[in-house]
Amino acid sequence: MLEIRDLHVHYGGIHAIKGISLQVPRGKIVTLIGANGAGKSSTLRSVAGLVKDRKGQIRWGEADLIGWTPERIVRAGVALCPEGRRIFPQLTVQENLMLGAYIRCDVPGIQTTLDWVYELFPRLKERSWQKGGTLSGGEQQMLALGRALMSKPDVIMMDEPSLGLAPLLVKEVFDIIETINGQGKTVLLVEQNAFAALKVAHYAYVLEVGQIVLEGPGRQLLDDPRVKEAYLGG
Amino acid sequence: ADTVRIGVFLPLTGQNAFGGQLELDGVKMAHQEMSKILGKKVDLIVVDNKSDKVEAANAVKRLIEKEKVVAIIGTYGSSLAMAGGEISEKAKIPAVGTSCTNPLVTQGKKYYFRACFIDPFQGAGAATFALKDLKAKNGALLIDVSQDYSVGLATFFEKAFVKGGGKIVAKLSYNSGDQDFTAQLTEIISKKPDVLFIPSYFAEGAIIMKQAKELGGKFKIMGGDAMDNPDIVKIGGAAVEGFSYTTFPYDPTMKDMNPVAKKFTANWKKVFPKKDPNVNSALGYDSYMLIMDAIKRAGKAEPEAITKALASTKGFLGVTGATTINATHDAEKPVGIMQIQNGKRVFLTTVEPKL
Amino acid sequence: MGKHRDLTLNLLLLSALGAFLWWAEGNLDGYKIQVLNLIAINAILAVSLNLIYGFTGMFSLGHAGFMAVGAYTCALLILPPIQKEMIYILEPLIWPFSALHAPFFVAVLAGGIMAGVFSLFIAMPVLRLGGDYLGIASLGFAEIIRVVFTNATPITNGALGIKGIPDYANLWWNWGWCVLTLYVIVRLLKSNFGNCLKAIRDDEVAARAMGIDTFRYRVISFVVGAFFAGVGGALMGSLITTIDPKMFTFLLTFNVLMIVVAGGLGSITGSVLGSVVITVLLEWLRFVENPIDLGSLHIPGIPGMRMVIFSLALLLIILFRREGIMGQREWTWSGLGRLLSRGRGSADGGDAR
Amino acid sequence: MSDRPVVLETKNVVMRFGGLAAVNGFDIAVEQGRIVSLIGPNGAGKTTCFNIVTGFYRPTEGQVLFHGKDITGMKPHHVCAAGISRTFQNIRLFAGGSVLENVLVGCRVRQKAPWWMAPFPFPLYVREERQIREKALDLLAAVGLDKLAGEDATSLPYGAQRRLEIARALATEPSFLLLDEPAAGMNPQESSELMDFIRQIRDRFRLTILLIEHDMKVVMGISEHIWVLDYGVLIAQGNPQEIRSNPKVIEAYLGEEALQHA
Amino acid sequence: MSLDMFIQHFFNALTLGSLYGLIAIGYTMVYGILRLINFAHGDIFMLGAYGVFWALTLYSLPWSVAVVLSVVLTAGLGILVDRIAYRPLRSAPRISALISAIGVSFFIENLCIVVFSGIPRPVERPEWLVNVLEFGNIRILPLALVVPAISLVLVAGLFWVVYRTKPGLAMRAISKDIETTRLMGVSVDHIIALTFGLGSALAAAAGIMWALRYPQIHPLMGIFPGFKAFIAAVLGGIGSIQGAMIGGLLLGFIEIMVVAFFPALSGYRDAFAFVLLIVILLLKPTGLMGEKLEEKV
Ligand SMILES: Nc1ncnc2c1ncn2[C@@H]1O[C@H](COP(=O)(O)OP(=O)(O)OP(=O)(O)O)[C@@H](O)[C@H]1O
Ligand SMILES: Nc1ncnc2c1ncn2[C@@H]1O[C@H](COP(=O)(O)OP(=O)(O)OP(=O)(O)O)[C@@H](O)[C@H]1O
Ligand SMILES: [Mg+2]
Ligand SMILES: [Mg+2]
Repeated sequence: MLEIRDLHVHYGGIHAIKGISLQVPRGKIVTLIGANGAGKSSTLRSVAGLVKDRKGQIRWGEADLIGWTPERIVRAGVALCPEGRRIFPQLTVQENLMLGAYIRCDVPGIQTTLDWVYELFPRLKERSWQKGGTLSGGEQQMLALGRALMSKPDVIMMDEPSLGLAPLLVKEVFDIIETINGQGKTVLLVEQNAFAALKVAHYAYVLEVGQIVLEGPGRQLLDDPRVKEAYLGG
Repeated sequence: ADTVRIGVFLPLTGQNAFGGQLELDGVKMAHQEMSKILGKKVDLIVVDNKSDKVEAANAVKRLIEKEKVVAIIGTYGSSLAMAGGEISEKAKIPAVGTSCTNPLVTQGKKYYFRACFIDPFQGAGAATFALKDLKAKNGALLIDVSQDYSVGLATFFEKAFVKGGGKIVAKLSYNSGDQDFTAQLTEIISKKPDVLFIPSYFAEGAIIMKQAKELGGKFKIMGGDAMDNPDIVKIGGAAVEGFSYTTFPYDPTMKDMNPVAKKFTANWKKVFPKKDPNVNSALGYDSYMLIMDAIKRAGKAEPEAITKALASTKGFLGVTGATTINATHDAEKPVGIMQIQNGKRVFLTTVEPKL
Repeated sequence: MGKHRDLTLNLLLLSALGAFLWWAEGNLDGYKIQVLNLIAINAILAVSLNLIYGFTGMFSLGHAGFMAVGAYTCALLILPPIQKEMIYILEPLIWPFSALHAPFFVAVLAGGIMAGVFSLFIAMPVLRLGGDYLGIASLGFAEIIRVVFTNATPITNGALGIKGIPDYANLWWNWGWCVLTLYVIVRLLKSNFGNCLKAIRDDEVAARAMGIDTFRYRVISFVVGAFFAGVGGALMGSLITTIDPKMFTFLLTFNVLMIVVAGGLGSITGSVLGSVVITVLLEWLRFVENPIDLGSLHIPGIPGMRMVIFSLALLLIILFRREGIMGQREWTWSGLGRLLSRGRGSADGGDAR
Repeated sequence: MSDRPVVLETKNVVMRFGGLAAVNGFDIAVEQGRIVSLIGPNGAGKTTCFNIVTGFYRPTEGQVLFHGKDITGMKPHHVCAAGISRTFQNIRLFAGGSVLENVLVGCRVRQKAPWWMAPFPFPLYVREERQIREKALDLLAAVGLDKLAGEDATSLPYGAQRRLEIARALATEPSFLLLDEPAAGMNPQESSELMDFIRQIRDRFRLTILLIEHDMKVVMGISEHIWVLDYGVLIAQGNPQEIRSNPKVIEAYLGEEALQHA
Repeated sequence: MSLDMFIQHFFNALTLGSLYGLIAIGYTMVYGILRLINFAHGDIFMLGAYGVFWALTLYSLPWSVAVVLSVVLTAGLGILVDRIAYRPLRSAPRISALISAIGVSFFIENLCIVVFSGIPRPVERPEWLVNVLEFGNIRILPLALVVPAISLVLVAGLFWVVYRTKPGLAMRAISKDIETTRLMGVSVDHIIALTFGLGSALAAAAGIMWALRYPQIHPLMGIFPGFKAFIAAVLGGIGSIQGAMIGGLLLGFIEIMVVAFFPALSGYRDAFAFVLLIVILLLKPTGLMGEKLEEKV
């Protein structure tokens, strides 16, 4: 289980995360929703080790990830699929994926995972020799997800995977999230598209200016009037 | 004042550092030998001009205004001397250039002198030697276009060489900092000159000669005073064999050394057991001694008096021979010709150039 | 509004500077005056480079070239004809340069204009490039200028350079030009035009979408910067009284760049402060090359030590104040007022905009 | 359609990058005072069309007419001066400037005083500088950012940055405004506020607005006319109802499910 | 021009060009991943040459040992420079790192002047490298063939590292996006250190070969070759390894051929190099092999 206890994040003088605690049980999809600037990305980035000034506890099994470098955290099985896709435009699709498997040394194992990713995203297989930068937005998003999966993580954190995608693709992405989860991966999902996120999530947290204001099972929050008003547009 | 303050500005860092450092050795040795004048202690204040004009001007300003020196020694490099000279001229403080041989340095200056001869003189000396002793008819030039020294000396050599009946068959250029001269040399070789004159600094000169040899150049090579360096054989190796160059008449290998030079050589061995004496140091030494001599004759250590005394220096015996300061404030001394023979620098002769 | 107050205070500051210069002229030794002069010239150079790089975002490394143009133009204009005849010993100076003559102010102005004209020719091709490529191409042009000056003996006297340039550039001229430069550039930057230059720096595409002819604006900024670089070069030539092409290598540009960055890229105050700090530091550090006696301890003078310590100091400045002394902040009267009234705070007292 | 005059018209515009035809036969006519949308899957060529209209790309073929005048291949700053302004898919504010300064940049295109007047107290220059400051503050008030005029532009919350970008575009006094995914990254609540805002500015500044958007709620909510692009080709056009039920659009873009929430 | 002479010039140019290319690669690698013009590179090159000189003259080590020792030490030094002067500035504006690089360059140069004095020193060369081979009128040093050959081998090796190994993949990724590369589990600092190490090792190799070709070393010897090589890197398209080599060769050929074909213009030779540079940049704004950096609006 991934557990965050009383996490604080500062950017210079800004106190962006003000002591949040949340739990991501193994094998579940947990989502984090909230307005712009609420601190969703900051939370994920702290778990991934990308934020320097973080306090509190991030427990992953026995370990406390606070103070770990991003590379060590990835090796421990926690991967982040960052906001805005961030694929490597000049590397080919296959190279992007191989970079995802950077921490692994078992060549046959990598090949197996690669096949699995190609099975999940047949479109990537078709384009394995194309440069990442020339893919369309939706394909890039698939690549980013696939790349995160290549490290064979136990937990995969996704930051707004549906951002800027056409409705058809949004649906596809959420389907994939469920598929991945169905294959045993734990997912921590941050979404602007609260409706879709709450529908797939087993459990959800609502973040407002750095604090958790509401939590509960996904379907339950979907019907919560406060959520409805603030995030689902009435 | 109870001390006599003498300033020194030399390129101790930057592109000309090697020359400045050699000359500083000489100045320091002279100072050790004669650290008192007219019963007063002599203070030596050394500033670096970084081989840079602005720095040279600052350095001289500092010597004059802050350190209140009564006379200045320096510098290696004519362009640096010009930058500094302007300042000392304005402040009416006499300065003695060590090895700045460009005629412009003292041109129109009342307070700038030099312990060396000038390039027209040296160039003519080299041309005379090339025509008379080397029996050269066709000459070639390889010039560092970005060095005033090189451009000037080359021009004067060319003038004298042509006037003396020679012909320049090839004239090529390079820029300071270049280390590959193969293209120029290949071209020069194809023109089959008898002699190649390279008015370069010795660091580049040595490489030029090496490359000339590698490319199979059969001509004789000549250079100017900037080629005079104790390391020339070490650096140039076999390639510098037979190379001859004009210089100030001093070298530890000289046969008929004058007593001052003898003393200098002997003393040097004591002070710097690891290094060979050299002409740059000798010039540094002479510059210091020229000033001391002037102070002695003037009877007081004041800038005006020193200037006057310097201007009337006649037959002052220095390491580089008897020195007379002429009307244009340049030292008149014969041009020495050195040659590398069997891996040794040999003082060949002195020539009286036909201008 | 603090406008009138600021104007009064600025005038007061200006007269204080005048009084200081007057005092300095009479009481300081020539060496210190020389340092003061260099500070003024370096400030002109740094501010002009900052306009191009810090405010318009064009990584230009052509300053040495523009300075060379300015210096040679001015020198040829103020050099007495007799001097011209004397120093051109390799090849005589060609007409019309041999006949031209102008008073100092006009000559410096002409130096600036010539540099501006050169920069205009350079700008046309070079400013189409972006980022570091612009830097390299402008550096290339500066080097071409230098090589041409080295070889164009009938005009520039080649490697021999020009000497005996009349030393008109005294405290008043240098600081006068410095104040003028500051005034013009600060006014430009405070106008909406300057605001647009900063916009081009921050996001050129967005600036174009906002109706700004970014190429034209960049050219203007480049030419104005080059003009003042030419002025700085002209003053430098007259101050040193001798110039040659070797002075104007890329290392000179780096010196100016160093001042700009150490002071704070995008801060006029920083550039001025940077030229004071760097110029004084370089001169002050000379003491490390003299023998030092600390009681019984005798440290012999080591040539070269000064530059070693200087480069260390530069490294320390950059490592510990990575955005330079001022960052992008500016010093203002109201910032100063707040600083005084609060009685605390450090460099943050400066007000950004 | 109606008898309103056509503001913007594209005629068979084609844009090729290398071999790829990013836009192929783009043919639209936008009537004055309308809010219209351009939708389509990722990579369909929507942003490319914006870039063509605003002069960032010169189309390989075809024509762009603005008020009947040919503006094909005109430089972006000329297009802007002619009255077309835009925002960007990824917010592009001037990071080093304050909120006010960002808007002032937009004012520049309507200023008459040349740059060299700055050092001198020319009345024209002084007056104009004062006027644009007032105008910029007005615009900021219109988008609700006047209190934040002195802040760093990039320190604003995301939604405010989007509004600032629009204010900056309005400062150029356009008659035609292009918005590229203005609701991206906004939650449903914020995007419904955005819809009201877009209608307001249309009325207040007498604008014609063309927007690209993936948020169907926004698109269907405010558009009077919609064009659908797929692989660079227009596959449909019409009012929201028509588009919603167009099988081609559903297949290529909407998917069955998305409609439920729109 | 006779064929003989042309061939002679050709070999001269080949040697010079491959040396430029080798130095240029160091610039290009560091620039490729950090967007930093590592101005201290020329000085690293100089230290490489001094390393061999020391090993040979002070400790009389055999040539092979001296070369390996010097390359390894110089690589370490490159890493050290990165650690001290560049790593703290990773998140600072790029220009800060550039000034830091200039500071490092000044520091190394002046420290070397203080320590070794400014006087050039000769470099002894193994006989077999300098026994001139004569083919009719053409005279070629074995060195002139060895230098391009070694350069070729080194470049091929480097290519293999960058395009066929995992650290190479990481290098290429870092150049575009450091943060995301970290998310892949890459220890970015190690990879950057590796890059500096490799770049510096190549500079050392170039320094040694330079010292063999132009057998003399002094503390400022790195400035001009460094500057030229940097130009070569830009010519070829900075960031591209093959570009650096091509740029180096091109520059070498220009420098030699300008003098060969227009001897009267030899004083303008540097200007030609820059004119070529500018022309190429105007035609292809990111250099010959540079990636297009077109920004998508
Ligand atoms: N690198 C940074 N420096 C300074 N402030 C930051 C930085 N990153 C985030 N912030 C601030 O921290 C707060 C939380 O930001 P965060 O990116 O976590 O929000 P978010 O919930 O992911 O919003 P969005 O929906 O826009 O992605 C915001 O106020 C933001 O401005
Ligand atoms: N400058 C360019 N060079 C090459 N290809 C380009 C360029 N600009 C756009 N493209 C290509 O044109 C196609 C259309 O891109 P465009 O950005 O217009 O899509 P879009 O419809 O805006 O998609 P999205 O909804 O994801 O923003 C894409 O395949 C894109 O890669
Ligand atoms: Mg976020
Ligand atoms: Mg788009």
